[in-house]
Amino acid sequence: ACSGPQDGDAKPAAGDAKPAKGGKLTVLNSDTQSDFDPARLYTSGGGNVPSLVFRTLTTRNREAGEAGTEVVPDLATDLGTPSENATVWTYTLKKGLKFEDGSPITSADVKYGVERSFAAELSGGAPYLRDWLIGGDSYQGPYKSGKGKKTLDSIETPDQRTIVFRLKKSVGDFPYLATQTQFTPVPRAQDTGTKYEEHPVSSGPYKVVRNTNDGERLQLERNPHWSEKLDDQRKAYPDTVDVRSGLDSAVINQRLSTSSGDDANAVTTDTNLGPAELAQIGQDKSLKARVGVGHFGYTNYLAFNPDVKPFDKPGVRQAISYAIGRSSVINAVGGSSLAEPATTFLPDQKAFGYTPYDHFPAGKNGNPEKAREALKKAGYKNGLTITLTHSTEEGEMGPKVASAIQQSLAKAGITVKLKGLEGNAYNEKRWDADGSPGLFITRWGADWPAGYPFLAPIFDGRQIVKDGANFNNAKLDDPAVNKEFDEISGLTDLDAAAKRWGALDSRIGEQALTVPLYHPVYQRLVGKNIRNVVISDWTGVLDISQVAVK
Amino acid sequence: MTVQDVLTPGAGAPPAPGPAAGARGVWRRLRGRPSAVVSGAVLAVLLLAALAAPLLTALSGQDPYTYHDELVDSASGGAPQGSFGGMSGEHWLGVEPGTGRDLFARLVHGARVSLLVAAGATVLQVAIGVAVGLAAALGSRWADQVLSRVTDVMVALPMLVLAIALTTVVSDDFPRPLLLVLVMGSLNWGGTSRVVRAQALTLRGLDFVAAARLGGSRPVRVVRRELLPSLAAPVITYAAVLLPSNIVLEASLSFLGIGVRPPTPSWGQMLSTATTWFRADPLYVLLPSALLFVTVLAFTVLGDAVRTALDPREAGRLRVGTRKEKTRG
Amino acid sequence: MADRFRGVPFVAKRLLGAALVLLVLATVLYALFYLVPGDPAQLACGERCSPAQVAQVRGQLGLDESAHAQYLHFLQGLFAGRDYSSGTSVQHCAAPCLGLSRQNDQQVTTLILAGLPATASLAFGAMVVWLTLGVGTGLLSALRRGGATERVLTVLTLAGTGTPVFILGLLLMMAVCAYLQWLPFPSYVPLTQDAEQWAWNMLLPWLTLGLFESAKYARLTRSSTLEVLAEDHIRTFRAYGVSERAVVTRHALRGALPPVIALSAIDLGSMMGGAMLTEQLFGIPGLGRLLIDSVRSVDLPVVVGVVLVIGTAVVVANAVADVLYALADRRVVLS
Amino acid sequence: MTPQPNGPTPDSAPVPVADTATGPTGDRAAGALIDVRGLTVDFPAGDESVRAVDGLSFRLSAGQALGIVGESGSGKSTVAAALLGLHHGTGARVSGSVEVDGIDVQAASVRELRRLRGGTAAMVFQDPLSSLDPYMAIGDQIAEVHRTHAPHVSRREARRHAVTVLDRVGIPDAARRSRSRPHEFSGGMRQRALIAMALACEPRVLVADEPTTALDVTVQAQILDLLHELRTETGMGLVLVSHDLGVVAGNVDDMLVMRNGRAVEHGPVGTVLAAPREAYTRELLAAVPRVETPRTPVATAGAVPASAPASGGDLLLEAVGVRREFGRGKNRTVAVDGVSLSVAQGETLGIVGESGSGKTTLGRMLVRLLEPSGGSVRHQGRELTGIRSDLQMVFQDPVSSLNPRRSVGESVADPLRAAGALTDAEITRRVRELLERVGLDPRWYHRYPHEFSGGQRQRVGIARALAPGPRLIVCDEPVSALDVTTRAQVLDLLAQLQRDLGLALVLIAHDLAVVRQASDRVAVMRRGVVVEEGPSDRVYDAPRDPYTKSLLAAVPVLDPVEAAARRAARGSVGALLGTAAG
Ligand SMILES: Nc1ncnc2c1ncn2[C@@H]1O[C@H](COP(=O)(O)OP(=O)(O)OP(=O)(O)O)[C@@H](O)[C@H]1O
Ligand SMILES: Nc1ncnc2c1ncn2[C@@H]1O[C@H](COP(=O)(O)OP(=O)(O)OP(=O)(O)O)[C@@H](O)[C@H]1O
Ligand SMILES: [Mg+2]
Ligand SMILES: [Mg+2]
Repeated sequence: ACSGPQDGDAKPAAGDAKPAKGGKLTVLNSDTQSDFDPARLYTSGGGNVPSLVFRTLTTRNREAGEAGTEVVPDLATDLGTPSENATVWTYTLKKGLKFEDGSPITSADVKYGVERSFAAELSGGAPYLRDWLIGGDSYQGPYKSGKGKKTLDSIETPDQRTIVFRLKKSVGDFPYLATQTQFTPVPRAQDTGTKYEEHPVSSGPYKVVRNTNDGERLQLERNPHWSEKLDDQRKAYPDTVDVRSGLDSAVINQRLSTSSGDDANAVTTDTNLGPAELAQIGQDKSLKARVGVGHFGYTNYLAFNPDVKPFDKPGVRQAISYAIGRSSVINAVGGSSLAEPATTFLPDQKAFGYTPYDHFPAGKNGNPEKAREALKKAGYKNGLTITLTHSTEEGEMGPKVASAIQQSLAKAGITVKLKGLEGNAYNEKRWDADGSPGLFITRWGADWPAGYPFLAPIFDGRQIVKDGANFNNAKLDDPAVNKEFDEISGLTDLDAAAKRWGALDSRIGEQALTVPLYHPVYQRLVGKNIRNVVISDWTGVLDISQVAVK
Repeated sequence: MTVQDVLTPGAGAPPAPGPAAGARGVWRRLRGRPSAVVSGAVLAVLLLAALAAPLLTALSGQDPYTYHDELVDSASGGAPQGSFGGMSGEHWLGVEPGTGRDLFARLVHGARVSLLVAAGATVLQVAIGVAVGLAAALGSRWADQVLSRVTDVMVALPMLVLAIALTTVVSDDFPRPLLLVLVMGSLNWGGTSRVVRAQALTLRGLDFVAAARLGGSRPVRVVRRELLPSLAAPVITYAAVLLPSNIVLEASLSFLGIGVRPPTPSWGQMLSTATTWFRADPLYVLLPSALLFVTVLAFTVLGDAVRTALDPREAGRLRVGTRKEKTRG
Repeated sequence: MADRFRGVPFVAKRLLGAALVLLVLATVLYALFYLVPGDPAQLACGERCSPAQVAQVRGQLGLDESAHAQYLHFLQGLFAGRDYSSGTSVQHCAAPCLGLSRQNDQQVTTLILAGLPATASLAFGAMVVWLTLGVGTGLLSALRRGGATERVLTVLTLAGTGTPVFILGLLLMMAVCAYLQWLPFPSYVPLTQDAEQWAWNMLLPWLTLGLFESAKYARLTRSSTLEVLAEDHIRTFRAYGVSERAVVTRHALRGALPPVIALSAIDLGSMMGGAMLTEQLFGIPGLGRLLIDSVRSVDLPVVVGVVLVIGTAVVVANAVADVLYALADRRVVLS
Repeated sequence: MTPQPNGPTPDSAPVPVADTATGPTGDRAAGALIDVRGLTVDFPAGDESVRAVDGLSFRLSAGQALGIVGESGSGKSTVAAALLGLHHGTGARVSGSVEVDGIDVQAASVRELRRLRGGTAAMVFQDPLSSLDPYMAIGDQIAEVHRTHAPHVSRREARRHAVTVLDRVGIPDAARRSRSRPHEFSGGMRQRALIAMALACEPRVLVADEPTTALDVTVQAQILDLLHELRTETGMGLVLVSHDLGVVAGNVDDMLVMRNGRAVEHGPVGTVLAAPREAYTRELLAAVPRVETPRTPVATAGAVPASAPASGGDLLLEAVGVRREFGRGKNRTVAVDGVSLSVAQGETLGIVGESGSGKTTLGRMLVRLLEPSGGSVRHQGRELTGIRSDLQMVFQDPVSSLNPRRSVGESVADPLRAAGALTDAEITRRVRELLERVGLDPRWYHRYPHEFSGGQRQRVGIARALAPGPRLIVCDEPVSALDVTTRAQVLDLLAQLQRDLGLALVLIAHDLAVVRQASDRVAVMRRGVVVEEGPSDRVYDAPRDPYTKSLLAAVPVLDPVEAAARRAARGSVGALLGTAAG
């Protein structure tokens, strides 16, 4: 994070003693790892537990804070060589890479791993491969059931260590994409289709010894064929890792704070501290020392559907932007330690190209006067009545946030009626290009820390999805903006690209198509024996490839 | 007097004084029990508070919906500022963490929904359960088979599953509390029905039921006059247990987002969101818990008193005040 | 009154009847969940799936067929088995095949079999707790009616019921594991793996669920015990100097048990569907959690499968209860 | 196991005899087993209270027997209960002193009371049918009571002992039947089981409240002989509450006549019976029916002469070869085994017979409360398929036939309400009339069954059967719990109804005199079949079947000397009785 008053990033919890190898690390999680197939996983930067088993062409830099948003080579020797205007990306594998059974990792294995992610049997994952690889939109995977060709010609493996990807358009972000688990090598001979996840073949420092109950419990052990010398990212201190999931988040935090028995050597990769726990920890210094703070590119915002009246009027959207009282919204989701007010759509991190702006200053508690003014200009002198749609499930899109918004808008003379929808219904509604509500609460997270995956699905007119999940709720289809998207995404100079993403964000923001509310902050508690706590701004989660228990 | 007089009505004897003392006797016996009076009074107060919620909150000058950002400590998870969960002259019972909404107002308004929904659902459950249980126990073998199997299935149906399905399928305009009553009531009668059937099976073999049938009573009458009075004890006891579990069920439904629609408060909802706060802000959890507990206790004690009052064999025991003598006779 | 007592054939007949009703139930669930919002294919594929991909998944899941064709296939699987593609090979799902989970391509039967031991562990253990605790306190308070003991017992058991199970469990865990540290935080260990560890780790879940349920049993036991105590035959035993304790435990209890048995069967049976909140709180990988997850993701095959399993469990439990009941009270006819 | 009705129980330990040498009139020795002084018992009822016993005093020594007689509701059972302190904790107010075997019952601690009950004094309750645990095998119940007072006895031994005592009271096939539950026993068998339970404890005092009401006369004689024997052999004291003066005459030394809670007359039995001082006693004696007296024919208005066999047109109810079995396999009992009977309009058919011979079962089939497993029942020529309100029944067990949760008035009113023809006021009036007619105070409309004496409950049952205006009533022991005067009143009432309305009766009773007095025809049942049937005078005066003969021979007589002589004679033919009971 480059802004905000937080006290730096997490430091090793247990003093300055050097982390050492050995011991058993326990991971207490709430979500079960029910998908453990690299083709199905949809993780940012290769995931956390998965990245102990799956190595990818590139990976995220395993450092705390802002440094952690960088992409670095993993299986490949470098971040890839772009050619032909960044439509062709060539990678070379490091020498001597081996699977857990000692057989060599070849470029064909990487290609096969990508190919199988196209199979319908192994649905899931991010859409980029399909969108960018030549022939990706029609390819149906290497299996018998898929129609058409069984191989994808746009991936070439001229030799055992070289792999070439041919894209439809220029993509500067390809190194980021190559961090995803679809780029994990999978030996074709050992592919068991949907059963592969029960025992995926490891290329990382640990291998799966036992996968109980569809990812309920994963027991990992050192992979003897993994070489520290060929992997400068993963530290792999503990000898074994025991991932137990399906736990209640309150219980996880309680166990970590009690830290008795094995729990002293425990961490969590998916549970953060809730408001009540924070309130409690606030009084306890020794506990506070065990809390790490993390950021992940995420924005919670109000979305408009300008097809619905009166949100077609920019004045109305502006009025709402002026009227919003962010501090009560933030309190409703747990207060200032769990959320930071957002006035920009892009997360406040340099990697995304964050450029601060506040086109409709509302202060902490909203600016009713300005809002009334804007309303009057739009023709609503006597206020107006609108409907806000939200999820009935407690949480970031839940009723408490909705009520907070309702009350701050009321001050500006806008009467808000609340309409709650049950979880699935709500998702279906908000992703429905034609039928999405006029005003609703939603959020967006990054697939990797760059502007493209954050902005394109929301504002690129060509990403309006008619009969599927649509995220461009405002249905913005501005040729100038579209052109800008194409231009920036072709840049291989990521720093230069970031600057332009920030500018684009600010430009789009003027149209008040969204009302950014806040960026969440994550507070992670670890067991008392845990050392070398690293929380990067890429994932916001403690990186278990770095922790040590000794 | 001739036999003719005996068998033809209206002749001879003077008109009868007073109607059957049944209901009145029960009432009198109830009034004589301090536990019944106290629990009845507690319930009456709760009910009144629920009904007069708007009045009470007007008195306190608060409403259950307004956020008070200034009253919570944003930096530490939104905990209420000040001691005892932010209790003050304005906020009698403190405020809700995160939002600063007035807890007193939310509690009394919540009582409306909770008591109403739970009581409505209980009544429905008991009514359906008794009807089905009796029909199964007394009807033909076929009817028993079908009804018992249907009961099995009703019992087997995980409430939450159907509740989720129903509440999402039913139109949004349908009043939520009513929907909850209907869903909870119509899905959760299996227990009552089983208990009633089991009891009725034993009862129906007794001579007094045979006598009533011989006397020309139709099944409905036999049920009303002979069986229901004997079933009342287990049913009332069961209902007194069902009621609190319905309040808790409403909590679970609210927790899953299919209960009453926020921001309308209910005890269940308050409880389920409060759980994690029990160390940071104990009052937030304690208040709805305590109210729930008092309600449960009052219902149980009252249920027990009614059960005892319904039993004429207990009557002598109560009135004569042989308190000091051990009941072990 | 006819005395038609038949144990085993009775249960068998009962099961047959129930199978029919369950089938009806499956159909109703199918229909109902059809109306529930949420596109299973979209949910299975993930929010970022393109329409083409969703369509592909829809085909894979057989969702592109008409509703009744899907239902027919489901029935076919149930009675004759089905084949599914696993990508590299074809996997056969033998009858009774409940289909494949839409979320993770596992056979529903496999998922259920995986969850069953945990749920059964929880349910039976909790039943032992609520029966001992509930029936015990019920009897005790019937014995000591009107006394201080009874009042204390009443308040204690009510505190158990009046507290939602998620609060009760959390409080127990806080007290026992965090504050007193008598036990480590429970984490499920299968019985087959280590019986001792299994028991230790199930202790708190059992207690939580047992406590929560026991008040109901205490009240019911107490009331029906008092009921029986007022009957004439009790007078006989009192008049023969049989101690009050023996009168209650040997004579009153027998008459009082039928409703308790009836209720136990129900609770046990429906708990086979998992005490969702308890399973959730203690991280027990049982059917309850499976069910709630699949309801949320509109994973119809799993929902229907689990419900069918619970239904069967309830029917069996109730049939057994009826047999027990008829054994206790011979005046009752099994039919 | 062969029944040994008169032999000593092999298992029974000798009971210590405290006071053997007391004369039949009972000298006022200090060591009296029972000493009651000024006993007064009040029951709360509504807002007032009922004085059930009023200043009663009496004593009883070991080996002695006291008979308590008196009209129904006079307080006999209340006294009996007071002897065991059963009023403790019930709300009844007891004053005066009661001492049993040196224990002051009023002041006794819970533990002392427990020892007293069953150990020192055992009680046989008046309502045998509902006094046993319905969920438990009879043998186990007896064994349990036995073990309560003999804790050193093993479970198995107690069980064996239970079988022995059951056998002693004449339960056939005792070993097997000891595993039955109460509902599988006939009324008489249950009563015997209760007596067996009392005997199992080998008590010093036996308080028997109407112990033989449900028994046929042969079994009754057998039981009474057994009690007599225990008395002489072990010095057991006996308090025998009975309305049957014949039973009292032959089995007690002293006699106490009660009325309205007070003792009207008290003295040696011979004296009281031979030369009653009080008018009430004389009244009682006069009302005792004699089995020798032939029936005075009922002058039925325009109906067939009572003695004529039922002719086709007037045939009301007909049973053709009805059978009924219970249980299956090993537990199969054939209760009724092919009985054919008919009842004409306005006729009374008496059914007598051995206890457990299927009388109740047959009666229930006649009104279709039970479905026959074979044969058929026809009503006016047509097959009877369901319950009809013109076929009524008075149940043998007055306790379970009344809903404990409803006032008796409401129970009686029920058929009227069901018919729906009358207004509430009319119904209430009618019910009061009916109550009055059966000899109950109409003000008791709102009382509950538990507030009534045994005989009073039985009368409520009769009133209820009368309410719907039936054509036929099956009366299962309708007067067994009634004192002679009330009994005469009720029988008169039935006869009157029969005369006025052409009501037909099926009268099931053990009291042969009653049956003779009331019936036109009699059927004698034994082991599920009718062994003899015919006009009552013919059957009584010239019995053909040996069983009928043995029944008639066993009828108790009013003369204590004659009774003793008959007992002696019976003793010598004890073996015969053994088989008769089997
Ligand atoms: N629990 C009670 N409550 C009120 N009144 C009662 C109660 N028990 C008995 N009585 C009344 O006390 C009187 C005496 O009753 P008790 O049972 O002693 O009579 P009984 O002489 O045994 O008569 P029976 O020969 O009919 O059995 C009756 O009038 C009866 O109604
Ligand atoms: N429900 C039942 N189950 C099993 N056996 C039964 C049942 N009812 C009656 N019996 C048996 O049938 C036989 C006849 O019983 P029933 O009651 O008809 O005799 P009863 O002639 O009325 O005798 P009592 O004069 O003693 O009342 C008895 O052996 C009895 O044990
Ligand atoms: Mg009596
Ligand atoms: Mg009988």
